[in-house]
Amino acid sequence: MRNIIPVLTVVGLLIVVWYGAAVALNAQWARDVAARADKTLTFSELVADTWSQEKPKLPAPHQVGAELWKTTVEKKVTSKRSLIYHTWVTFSATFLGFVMGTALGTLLAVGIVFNRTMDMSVMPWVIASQTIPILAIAPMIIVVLNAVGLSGLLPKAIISMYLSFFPVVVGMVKGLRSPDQMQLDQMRTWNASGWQTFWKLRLPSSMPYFFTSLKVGVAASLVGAIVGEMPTGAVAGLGARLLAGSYYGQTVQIWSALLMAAALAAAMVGLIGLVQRLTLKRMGMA
Amino acid sequence: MNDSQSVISASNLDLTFQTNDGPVHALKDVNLEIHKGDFVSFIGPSGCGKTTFLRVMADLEQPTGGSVTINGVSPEEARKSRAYGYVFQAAGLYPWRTIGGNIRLPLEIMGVPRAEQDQRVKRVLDLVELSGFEKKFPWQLSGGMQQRASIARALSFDADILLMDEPFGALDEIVRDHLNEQLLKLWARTEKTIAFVTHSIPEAVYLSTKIVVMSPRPGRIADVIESPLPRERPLEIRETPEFLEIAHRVREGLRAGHGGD
Amino acid sequence: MNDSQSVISASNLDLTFQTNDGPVHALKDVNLEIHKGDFVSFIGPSGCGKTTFLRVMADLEQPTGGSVTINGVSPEEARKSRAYGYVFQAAGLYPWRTIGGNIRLPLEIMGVPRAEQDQRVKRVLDLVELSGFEKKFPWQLSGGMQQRASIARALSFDADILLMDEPFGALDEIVRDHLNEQLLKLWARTEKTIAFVTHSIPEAVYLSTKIVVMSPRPGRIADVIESPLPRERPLEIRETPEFLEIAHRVREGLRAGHGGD
Amino acid sequence: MGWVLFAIVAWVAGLSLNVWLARQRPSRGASLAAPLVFGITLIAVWEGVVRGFEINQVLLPAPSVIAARMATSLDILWIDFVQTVIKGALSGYIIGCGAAFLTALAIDRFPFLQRGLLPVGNFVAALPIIGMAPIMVMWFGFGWQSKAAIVVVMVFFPMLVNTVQGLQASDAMQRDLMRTYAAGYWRTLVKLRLPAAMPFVFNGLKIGTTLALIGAIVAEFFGSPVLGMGFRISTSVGQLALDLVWAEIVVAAIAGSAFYGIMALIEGRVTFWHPSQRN
Amino acid sequence: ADDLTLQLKWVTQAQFAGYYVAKDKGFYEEEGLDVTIKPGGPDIAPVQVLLGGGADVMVDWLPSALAAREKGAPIVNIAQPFAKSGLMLTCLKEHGIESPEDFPGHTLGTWFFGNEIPLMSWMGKLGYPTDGSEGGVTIQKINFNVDPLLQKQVECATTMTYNEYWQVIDAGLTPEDLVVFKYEDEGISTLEDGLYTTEENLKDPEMVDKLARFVRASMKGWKYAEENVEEAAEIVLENDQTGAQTEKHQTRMMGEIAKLTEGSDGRLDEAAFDRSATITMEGGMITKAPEGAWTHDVTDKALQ
Ligand SMILES: Nc1ncnc2c1ncn2[C@@H]1O[C@H](COP(=O)(O)OP(=O)(O)OP(=O)(O)O)[C@@H](O)[C@H]1O
Ligand SMILES: Nc1ncnc2c1ncn2[C@@H]1O[C@H](COP(=O)(O)OP(=O)(O)OP(=O)(O)O)[C@@H](O)[C@H]1O
Ligand SMILES: Cc1ncc(C[n+]2csc(CCO)c2C)c(N)n1
Ligand SMILES: [Mg+2]
Ligand SMILES: [Mg+2]
Repeated sequence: MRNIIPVLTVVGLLIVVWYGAAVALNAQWARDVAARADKTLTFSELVADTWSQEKPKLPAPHQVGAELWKTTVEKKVTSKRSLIYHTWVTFSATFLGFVMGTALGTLLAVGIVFNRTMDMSVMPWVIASQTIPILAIAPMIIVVLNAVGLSGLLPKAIISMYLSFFPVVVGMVKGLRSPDQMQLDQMRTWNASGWQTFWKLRLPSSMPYFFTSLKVGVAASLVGAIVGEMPTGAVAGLGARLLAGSYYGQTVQIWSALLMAAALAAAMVGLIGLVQRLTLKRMGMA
Repeated sequence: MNDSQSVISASNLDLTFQTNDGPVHALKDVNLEIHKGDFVSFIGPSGCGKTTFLRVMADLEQPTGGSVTINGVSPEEARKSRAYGYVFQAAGLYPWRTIGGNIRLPLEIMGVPRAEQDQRVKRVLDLVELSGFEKKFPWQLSGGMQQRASIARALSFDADILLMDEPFGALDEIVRDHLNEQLLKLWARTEKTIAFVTHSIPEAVYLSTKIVVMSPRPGRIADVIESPLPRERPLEIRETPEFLEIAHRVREGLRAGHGGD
Repeated sequence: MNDSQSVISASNLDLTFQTNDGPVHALKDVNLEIHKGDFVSFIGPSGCGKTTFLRVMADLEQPTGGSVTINGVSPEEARKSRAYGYVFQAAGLYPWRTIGGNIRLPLEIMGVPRAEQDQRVKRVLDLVELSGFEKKFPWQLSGGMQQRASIARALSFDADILLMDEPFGALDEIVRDHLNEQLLKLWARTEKTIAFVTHSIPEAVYLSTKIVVMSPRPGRIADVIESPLPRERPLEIRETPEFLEIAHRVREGLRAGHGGD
Repeated sequence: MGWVLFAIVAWVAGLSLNVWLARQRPSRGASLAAPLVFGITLIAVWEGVVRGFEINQVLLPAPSVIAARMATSLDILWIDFVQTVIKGALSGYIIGCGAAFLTALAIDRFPFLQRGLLPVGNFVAALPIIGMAPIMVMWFGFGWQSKAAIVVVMVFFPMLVNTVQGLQASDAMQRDLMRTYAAGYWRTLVKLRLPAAMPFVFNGLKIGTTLALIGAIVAEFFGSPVLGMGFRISTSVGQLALDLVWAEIVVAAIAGSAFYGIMALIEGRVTFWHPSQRN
Repeated sequence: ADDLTLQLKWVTQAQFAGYYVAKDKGFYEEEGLDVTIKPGGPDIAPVQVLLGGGADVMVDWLPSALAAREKGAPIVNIAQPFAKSGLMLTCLKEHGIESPEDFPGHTLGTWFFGNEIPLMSWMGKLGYPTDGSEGGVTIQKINFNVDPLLQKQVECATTMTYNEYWQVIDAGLTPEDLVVFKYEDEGISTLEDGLYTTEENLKDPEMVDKLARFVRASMKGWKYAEENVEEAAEIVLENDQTGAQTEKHQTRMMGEIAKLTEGSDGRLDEAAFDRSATITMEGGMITKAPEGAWTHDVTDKALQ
């Protein structure tokens, strides 16, 4: 808990910058409104106004805070106006997608490391797959899955898997190849099967890479889930909130959904970090 | 002994490494017969190809010429039938496994039942005097202790052939003497065939039935000395004239190799 | 020699490692004076704390009790003034640098001009008989060659104190003899103070002015033997009775240590 | 039916050709041919399936149709490429990776930052781009600058995490050696920790290549001048000109793979010593 | 009951009140239908959903439907609940734009996806180039909100009479601060929210019957919504899953929507269709006059 003071310092600094930025970005609107009413604003009036606009370019921290409070604490979690409800919707897709993505990524990495055919032919296409702008094909994925009767969680999870498996493949291919020659030679002398070499040597050596990939992957998963929520017709979830906020110019709502998403990501990354520390410690590697 | 069965046989062996600045000729025209129950030491200047030769026997390196057979089959088949145990020049323990876990590793791989694993781990740890360190991680051990753990690991699964690359390099004389004795006993008891790289002339002479002196770049066999010493060898044998004479011959061979560098 | 200046002095040194299954008492109540120009060898069973002691001198490990001074200052200050060169028990070369690049590393760090770097690299490579391998990468060298490269690296920048942890463990007798001689010459010429860990009794006796015999767990100093041999030592000195007598004493000390284990 | 059969035959043929290729001695030719064969197989299967099952054009165009469209729209594809890849993705990639790298160094240097900035940095970097994009457009305008800003945010996190991890990758003895030389922080960094970190850093850089491209394209969905790959894709979807959509996707895939390939090549040069590059 | 799925063109809002009302009030049930309403979004092309089999009927705007048809999507207009267009161009008066003559030199923001077509053909009629060159205007693509207008990234922006216009007002501007050009008034209006299905569906008499019942119930819903604005808004609100809509905004929207559906019994007006098709063609979105893009079969049956 010795982290508290540094974190608070940084957060404090960030909030100060944020308030300043709010003044800078919202000033024009405040002046325009005043000009239309044939008034000129004093500096303190300007500051007060920029921190309390209804549709600011950048809402002030306390506005977002109030919105967050209103939509989390003051609403029942089952209510569709509760941000917790929407966060849960997004989280479930993220989690499912992340699990599927990690599994797929690991499987592909294993295939690539163990099978020359796969190594040579698949990797370039895995890379190419990631350059396809997901937002462009997400609707198609959803349409196609809808057509075969899949809707709700799974299409979103699939998009989120699509984004998260890549960092896992890249990291795991490297990690699974990180044992040095002598360690591999040892395995050869014992005539260990590919599976045994994988399980007893390659996998443990890849752990540092694995966890780093997971952290990146879970963040990507969240992006995927949110992307998946947008074209489904803004039904529910943080993505839908972002979208709806954007269509009705509700910047405060956008920001509170954003912060919630970031908090969700940070929590998941933090959790993985924790598991990482525990695992590596048990393995005697940390 | 020549009439006994040949276990390792190399003929016209040749090996060249390709490196960023030109080829390195590591082994040249190597011919050798090792019979069942032989204890063969390899000695020679650093970089002369001892490790490389051992690695070829173990199917870890592909010769660029000539051939090797182990028990009459190719090194690959021998490796696949787990014909040998190998002790590497560096300890190479897995940092995420305890000492016990490291020793247990080949046993797990070979599918030895759990109860027997425990028992064997205990036995070999005793043999290398590391009882009590089973639960420690490698980086909590001194260099010599790590090396001993790695020897224990190679002994744990009782292969008929042992390939040992400077196993006792990092040990003090007392432990070394002790392990030398233990190894000889093990060898006498089990009739294993052992190929052993060392830099110590007394050690080579004390242990071996056959001493192979190598000369450097490209690595060739300079001399093969058959030891007339009996198989039963108390430590005191090292003071006998026969012993000193063989040691002298090895030293001469080595010196010649260095000169020819 | 007792009147000369004290370079390394340890008093009541104590060091305990905390591990996952209980503390390991590595050094206990160690007292030692090393004077300028001394060549001190540490010998003792594997795991007795030699490396740990050297690491304390080098400020790589913090003692849990007692104190050490180097040149009258703390190990930390000594380290910061680059008072010593350290040869690790394992070669520890950086894989992304060639042999030459590895040896050049400390020179770069200490800001030696480029031309002089080249020249020094050449000289120490010659000294350890690795000329011609300057452009190779570590994994392209044999174990002994890597070890020699690491010695060359520690010699390259000419510190007044050398801390060497089994530098010659992986070398054959001839090269070892050669390097022993070279080291002695260097020492005689430059008046360096050397702390040297070895497992070879003859090596310890041949090189040292003072032999520290350690006993294991917790590591203590069992005996300190001042050598009466002259500083000028041809290789043949190893056959003289004085030499054999000291060797005998060391062996006895070691054996006692092992018994007390 | 004929086309479906064609797809099956193409699949089997491509697969066996690749298996055969993998058995050959490793060579440049084989390592180039294999992915090509794989790709051609995929395309053939795609063509066969689309034609065989008579899938409507507005759902999924056949590769031949896409190719034809590419041939006739080269000029559009080119200006979109310049706008999105060169101006948006590349500049953002350089700034983002650079900033993340420097941040990682700062975090590594000052424990205070490590404890303060890393958690907060993780938090900020986790803001999903989809949410950031409209805001960036609001702040930086419709031009490529807002795209670059989004790319910066996108590549920042993977690069940061990998670099921080990499800076801890040197082993204890290597660090001890530096201590014995009394090498200060910077020297240890330059001579030891950065080289040791490179395998991780390149992981970040490689993941960043594709993220940069996606980021730049997706960002254009949220506001752009009337050109750019994202603009073209989103408007063409609206007009159901799916052939053009896929043409842009093909360009994106080629650009992304090339970008990744270049980084992988540099990685091979820089981290030649790492076991993963050697075996 | 027979299942039927409707794909909307946009998110749940009063723009689609008729369908939600029909569902909520049990009008569909009365016709023996079980209707599922799928909200749309910015990236959903309803045509794809329809062709992919994810829906039986969709709401779309005529220009984009015609474009899709020309691209090979066999879709047909079966009913047209919206008689009038709600599209307009809203400008800030402070930029000095009062009539179309003032456009040159200014930046006009429009939604794309086909929505830019009427604007383009209007500019063409006015003789203004749209590439920002001398004497012309700059057309800027904007997203589906009014932020660029408020933040002065553009000087005019497309809005709907029933939605975005009121967002501008809510932002604190008064009608006096604004100048609006309704597409209806400028003669560039195209038909908006119509109901479409596939040719294949229309070949199936059973399906046609189902669709007829659907259209009848939907129109009943629309008429109910026109008369009970507040209740309709309430129903829409209940059906919004995001929880982001407000009552005030939806009620106002319903009031405006009622003006557009007023007077339509669901039958497509051929003259309006032809005018829309011409404008779509002039804008370059389609290349030839559409054929078979609409049918009265369903409405005829529904209105019996
Ligand atoms: N980092 C560590 N953590 C825990 N215990 C340690 C650590 N380093 C060393 N030890 C323990 O301290 C004792 C002394 O180790 P040290 O490395 O000093 O031995 P040594 O005399 O150098 O042995 P060798 O000749 O085998 O190298 C050993 O019992 C070892 O297990
Ligand atoms: N992977 C490799 N690539 C290139 N050259 C190599 C490789 N491995 C070994 N060599 C070279 O082959 C020669 C023989 O090496 P080897 O390791 O067999 O020597 P050694 O006899 O075991 O020496 P030491 O006693 O020092 O361990 C050396 O000159 C070395 O540089
Ligand atoms: C092809 C196409 N796609 C989406 C829309 C978006 N849209 C449909 S109705 C409406 C009004 C919302 O208040 C909006 C913005 C469109 N117009 N054209
Ligand atoms: Mg060797
Ligand atoms: Mg040691």
